[in-house]
Amino acid sequence: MSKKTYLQAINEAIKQEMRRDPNIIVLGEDVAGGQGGSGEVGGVGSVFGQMQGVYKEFGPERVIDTPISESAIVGAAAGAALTGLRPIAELMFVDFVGVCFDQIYNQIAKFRYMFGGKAKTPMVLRTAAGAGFRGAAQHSQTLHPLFTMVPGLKVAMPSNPYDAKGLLIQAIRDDDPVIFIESKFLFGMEGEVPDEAYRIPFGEAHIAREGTDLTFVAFGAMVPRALAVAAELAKENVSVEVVDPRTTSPLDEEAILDSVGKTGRLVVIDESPPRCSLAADIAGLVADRGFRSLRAPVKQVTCPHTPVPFAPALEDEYMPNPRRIMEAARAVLAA
Amino acid sequence: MSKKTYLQAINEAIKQEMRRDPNIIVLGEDVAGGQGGSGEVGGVGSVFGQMQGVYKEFGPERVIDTPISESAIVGAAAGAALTGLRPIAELMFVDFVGVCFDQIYNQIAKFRYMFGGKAKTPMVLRTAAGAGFRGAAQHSQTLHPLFTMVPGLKVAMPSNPYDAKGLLIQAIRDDDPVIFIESKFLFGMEGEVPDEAYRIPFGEAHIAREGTDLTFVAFGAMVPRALAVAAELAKENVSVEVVDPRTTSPLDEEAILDSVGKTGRLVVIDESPPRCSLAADIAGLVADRGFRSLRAPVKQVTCPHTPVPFAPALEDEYMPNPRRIMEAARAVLAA
Amino acid sequence: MQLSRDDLKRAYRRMVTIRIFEERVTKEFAAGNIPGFAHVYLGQEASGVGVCFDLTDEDHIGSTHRGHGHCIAKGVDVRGMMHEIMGKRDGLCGGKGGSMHIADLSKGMLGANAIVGGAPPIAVGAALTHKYRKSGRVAVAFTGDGASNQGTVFEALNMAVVLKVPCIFAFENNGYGEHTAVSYACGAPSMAERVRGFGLPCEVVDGMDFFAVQAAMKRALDHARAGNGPYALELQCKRFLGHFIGDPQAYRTPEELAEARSHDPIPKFRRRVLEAGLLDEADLDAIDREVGDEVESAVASGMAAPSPDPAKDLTRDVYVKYA
Amino acid sequence: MQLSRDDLKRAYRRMVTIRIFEERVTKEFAAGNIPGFAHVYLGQEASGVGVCFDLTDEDHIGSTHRGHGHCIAKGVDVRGMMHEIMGKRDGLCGGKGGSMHIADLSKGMLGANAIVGGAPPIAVGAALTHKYRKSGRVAVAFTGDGASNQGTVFEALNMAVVLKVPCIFAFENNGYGEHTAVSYACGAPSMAERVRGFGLPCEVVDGMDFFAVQAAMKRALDHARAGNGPYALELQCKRFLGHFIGDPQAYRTPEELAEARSHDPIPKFRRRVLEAGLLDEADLDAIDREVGDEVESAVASGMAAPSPDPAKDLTRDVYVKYA
Ligand SMILES: Cc1ncc(C[n+]2csc(CCOP(=O)(O)OP(=O)(O)O)c2C)c(N)n1
Ligand SMILES: Cc1ncc(C[n+]2csc(CCOP(=O)(O)OP(=O)(O)O)c2C)c(N)n1
Ligand SMILES: [Mg+2]
Ligand SMILES: [Mg+2]
Repeated sequence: MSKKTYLQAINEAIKQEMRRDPNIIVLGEDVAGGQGGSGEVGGVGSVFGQMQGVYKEFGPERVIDTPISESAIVGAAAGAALTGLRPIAELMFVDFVGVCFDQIYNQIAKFRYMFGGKAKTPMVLRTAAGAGFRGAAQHSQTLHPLFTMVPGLKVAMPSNPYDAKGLLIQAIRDDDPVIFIESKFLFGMEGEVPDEAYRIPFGEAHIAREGTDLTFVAFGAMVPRALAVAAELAKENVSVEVVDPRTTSPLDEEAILDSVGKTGRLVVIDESPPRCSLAADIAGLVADRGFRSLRAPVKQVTCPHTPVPFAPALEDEYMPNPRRIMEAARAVLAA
Repeated sequence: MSKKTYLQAINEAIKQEMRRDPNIIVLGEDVAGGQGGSGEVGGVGSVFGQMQGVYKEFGPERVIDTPISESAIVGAAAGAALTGLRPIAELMFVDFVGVCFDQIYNQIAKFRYMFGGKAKTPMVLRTAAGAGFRGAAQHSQTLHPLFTMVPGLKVAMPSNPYDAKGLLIQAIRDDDPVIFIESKFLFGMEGEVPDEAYRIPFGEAHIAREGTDLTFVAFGAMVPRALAVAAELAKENVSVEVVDPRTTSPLDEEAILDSVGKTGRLVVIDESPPRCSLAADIAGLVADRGFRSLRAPVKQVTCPHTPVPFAPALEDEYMPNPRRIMEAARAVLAA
Repeated sequence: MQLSRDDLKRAYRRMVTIRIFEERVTKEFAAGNIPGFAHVYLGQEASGVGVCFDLTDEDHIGSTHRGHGHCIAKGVDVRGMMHEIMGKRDGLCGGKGGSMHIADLSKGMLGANAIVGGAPPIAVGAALTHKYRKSGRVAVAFTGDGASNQGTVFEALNMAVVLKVPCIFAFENNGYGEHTAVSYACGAPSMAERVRGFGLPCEVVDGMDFFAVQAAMKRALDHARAGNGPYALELQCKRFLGHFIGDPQAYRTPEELAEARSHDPIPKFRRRVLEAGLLDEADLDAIDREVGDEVESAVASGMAAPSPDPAKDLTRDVYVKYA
Repeated sequence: MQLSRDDLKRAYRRMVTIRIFEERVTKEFAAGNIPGFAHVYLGQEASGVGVCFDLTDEDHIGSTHRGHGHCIAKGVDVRGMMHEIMGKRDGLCGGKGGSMHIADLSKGMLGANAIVGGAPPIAVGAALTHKYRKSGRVAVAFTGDGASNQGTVFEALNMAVVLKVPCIFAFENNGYGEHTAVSYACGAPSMAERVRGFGLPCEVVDGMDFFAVQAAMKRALDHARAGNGPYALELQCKRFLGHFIGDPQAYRTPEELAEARSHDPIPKFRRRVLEAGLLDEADLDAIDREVGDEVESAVASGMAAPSPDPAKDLTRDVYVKYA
């Protein structure tokens, strides 16, 4: 056990798993870097450094740089997975999913069902998501609802270094296609991460903080924000429970319902535009199966129904921020 | 005023608008048909016949057959719209959106905002959606949540011939990009449709049936099903209000909230898998702003979390059918 | 290399199986016994059979919406196919896939694909497995002339060249993509020339002649198996019927349709083997009869077979394990 | 056709504006005054300026993530640009777009595009407008060597040929897509050869030489305006800096970087016009000074300019009218 960043946790998970299983290959744009150049090959290791040193350890047969052809990247991973390998493909930013979405939702997600349960597609599509970096409208999206809605996919959204490693190892060992969403905002976050390999099962929420008066459900980069507001409210003797489902599909519905059963009040914090969001999904779940316990309206703290703006002043207000979370909490507590 | 099918209503709207405005062009696969062949050109008029006779009336400059290159189709429409035309592009089946999704959600939807309000993209992307035709997993999807979630798009889902014409004319005259979702299931549906052009404003729900005990919210092909179940329940003296929002974005939130304010009970019927669906979206809306009026859990009748199966026996059970809608209604009424 | 009598019989049997199967599908579709859409392979038999002739079950193919012929050419069982196309529980895909998603991974058939251009990237991935495993096997991407304009196909071509994988691109040019001719939709002087621009060899082959296809495919296999990377074939074919069953085809003159039929690969094959004395009428007729019986029995058993059960089958097999 | 003194001054001014602007962006970025990412156009000045030189405000261009140079070449105001890149309220896009989405429709600049391969289909659409309107104008799609492997770009090429629209594809081959060389990522023997396979002419041009680019673009314009359909240029350039500001570029040797600098298009232009006696030092130095002042003042005003106001600006301009 030692302190590692979220980024290091991801890197370690990949290296450890690749040492264990020779069927794992990695492919994507600049996962090695430098191919064809006059200088060093393998020195890039993905744009955020997730693959640092992976090429040097595993070489060009297992760490494959590709042209900028996302459909072919995902498709190649799909075909390799169908035929016995366990590829980890990288989509540099989740925003690029539009050029390869068919391969994701019509192909990898559907093979098993369309083929009557006779195929499996054990692959991971890793991608970086989220606002806060002044990346503007095409480099700052989250888009987890896009994956969550697709039957056949699993979707993990780690909110801390420990989960990043454990969920990624699970994703790699999983026999179904997994979308693994890394938060750009959290890459530098530090936490205790065991040195050995371990996995965190999918569909099991983490109760990031226990409480009795109000439930926050939050994902990925929103979890630290939810915890910060919960800590603020604790000073006022309001006891907030923070539920981090960790995977959006499968979703730990029971953990959410149990928490709301206890608190009767729910705020969902979701970094995405509001329509057909994960926030709405969870609000809808609770409006049905948790209805009897609800003592107040369910509030959703999301981004507005706009693209992500570039200007820092706008972007800071675009993301669910502590002020907006606090406002929602107070509204629910007052009701 | 005369009886026309949903298909005829669409065809009439396009022809009338094209006569009115020479800036309107049409492009897509086989919107004319026969290009390069040894026989007749223009005899296809789209695979479901939506463009019947359009090529013959308006010719090759305005009715443009394209290669099977959906990104280039949507992109070409986008570029034409940005530079002064008003294109109507066709995506033959909505299921094909995955090969051109970038052009939709990152390009046409975002131009206006990214460019600080200085661009407009007046285009319509027409597409056919829905199950019930044994089209299996890649030709039967609805996918309206995919568009609804995207800020910058408008999304229309007509449920009858009258709305099909009026919403399509609005879509064509609208200065924003509109996704116009035609229900394959409804093409043959007949209804009264005025001969002259008229438009139905976006964001205004149609109260398809008034009632006091229970609200159904349904879209597109689900509206006739909701009405059928409402008629059944009327026999038992249960008065159901059926709200058809007609556009999912903008959404007539007030009409939904007003109806639930009156009935206190809500069932949302949505032909799509359940996660991050429009059903969830509306349940979430009501769980917040309609919470005080709710007297029972909000039920969602959706497809299961699976791809669309091919076998008729499975597909019939996959779609929200009258039996499942009735079960949900009874559960809500009993609560 | 001279084909043996057994080889020739196998080739003929596969072509005839496709022919009889597809004619029967057309008939059963019209009779309402086959739900949904069906795109038959009539006229293109020599292409699929020639391409798959020297493949083993360990070689992979990725197919298209017009996939029945590719299945049969790859050795997939017609009974399982017919049951699948009829939506029956014991169909190859449990009735969940149907005509456009028929697959048999045990035969290396990675699925029909109802998304035009969907399969080539996946075939590149299968080829990557073979390269990584040094298996000596290949993957084949079947792609139509219409599909050849889809971005995913171009990406797959370039990716295959860059990764130097043993992927063979079998472009089946049957003159039309739905109701639009290749001469209109493909802006290049020829499909093959456009493919060559990507940096791989592309042969133009008479796709109505089994022997020409099989020989070209041999060269492709030698190239790919020797580690030289991908190879492409433009197989020039004729589509005998419409795009889907029921397409009135006003965009093709009766003369064009008749001309297409004059290239029928099956009589051509018969003439060739008979004239050369390689097989005799009796051999061929026996095959016709056997295949006829086989398809007949597949239809009969398909008609009688049970449908899937929504209560049990609707929600299973979405995931290996959903947790 | 000989360029006039005014033409030459305009060309030089635009190249120098790009140079000084981008150097200043690099500096302000490092100083923390420019948020987000920035991809500068240093070294490629002759390419953008040569391509846009004979375009009017009614001709359109679609750009890339590396779009500042294209903007300036197309006559977009540097003050509005600098304010935009700094995220200011009176920036060209109200501070909502930033470096990667800078646009000025009044100048026919349809936007930088942060999706690699995003713009070419859109440029085809703008060209379609010109064809439909018989305007005699063209659209240009700027595309990088890395982007040239994206499926959307291939689709756009074919679509442009099929629809015979006046679209000019300006492929800027600066040797790298992010950190991967074109020699690796493009499997074809050359980008130009691959493009030609699509059925349109493609010239290979020294993108570091304004005169070569401008002359080739003239031929492209003549071709497109005469109704002959699309035309392509492969502009061979050098990327002076890393992919983004701060890229350590270990994948390029110091020798390669130095060699790249030896092709600097600006001294090359100066030498050429001075040796031919077309302009004199004083003309050129005056332009340097004027542009320096212009950029300086754009930075100063940008630094002082107000940010957008979330209360007013965050949710506006998503739609023309949301109802
Ligand atoms: C992405 C996508 N676009 C359009 C279609 C509709 N479609 C199905 S088959 C087809 C024509 C394909 O033509 P070709 O590739 O030549 O194959 P063929 O039918 O001739 O075998 C089209 C347009 C589709 N299934 N997927
Ligand atoms: C679809 C997509 N994939 C990947 C990226 C990340 N990306 C941004 S620029 C770039 C390299 C582009 O290279 P090139 O086209 O040669 O342009 P250059 O940067 O050399 O000007 C990449 C991979 C992206 N923005 N969009
Ligand atoms: Mg074809
Ligand atoms: Mg480049």
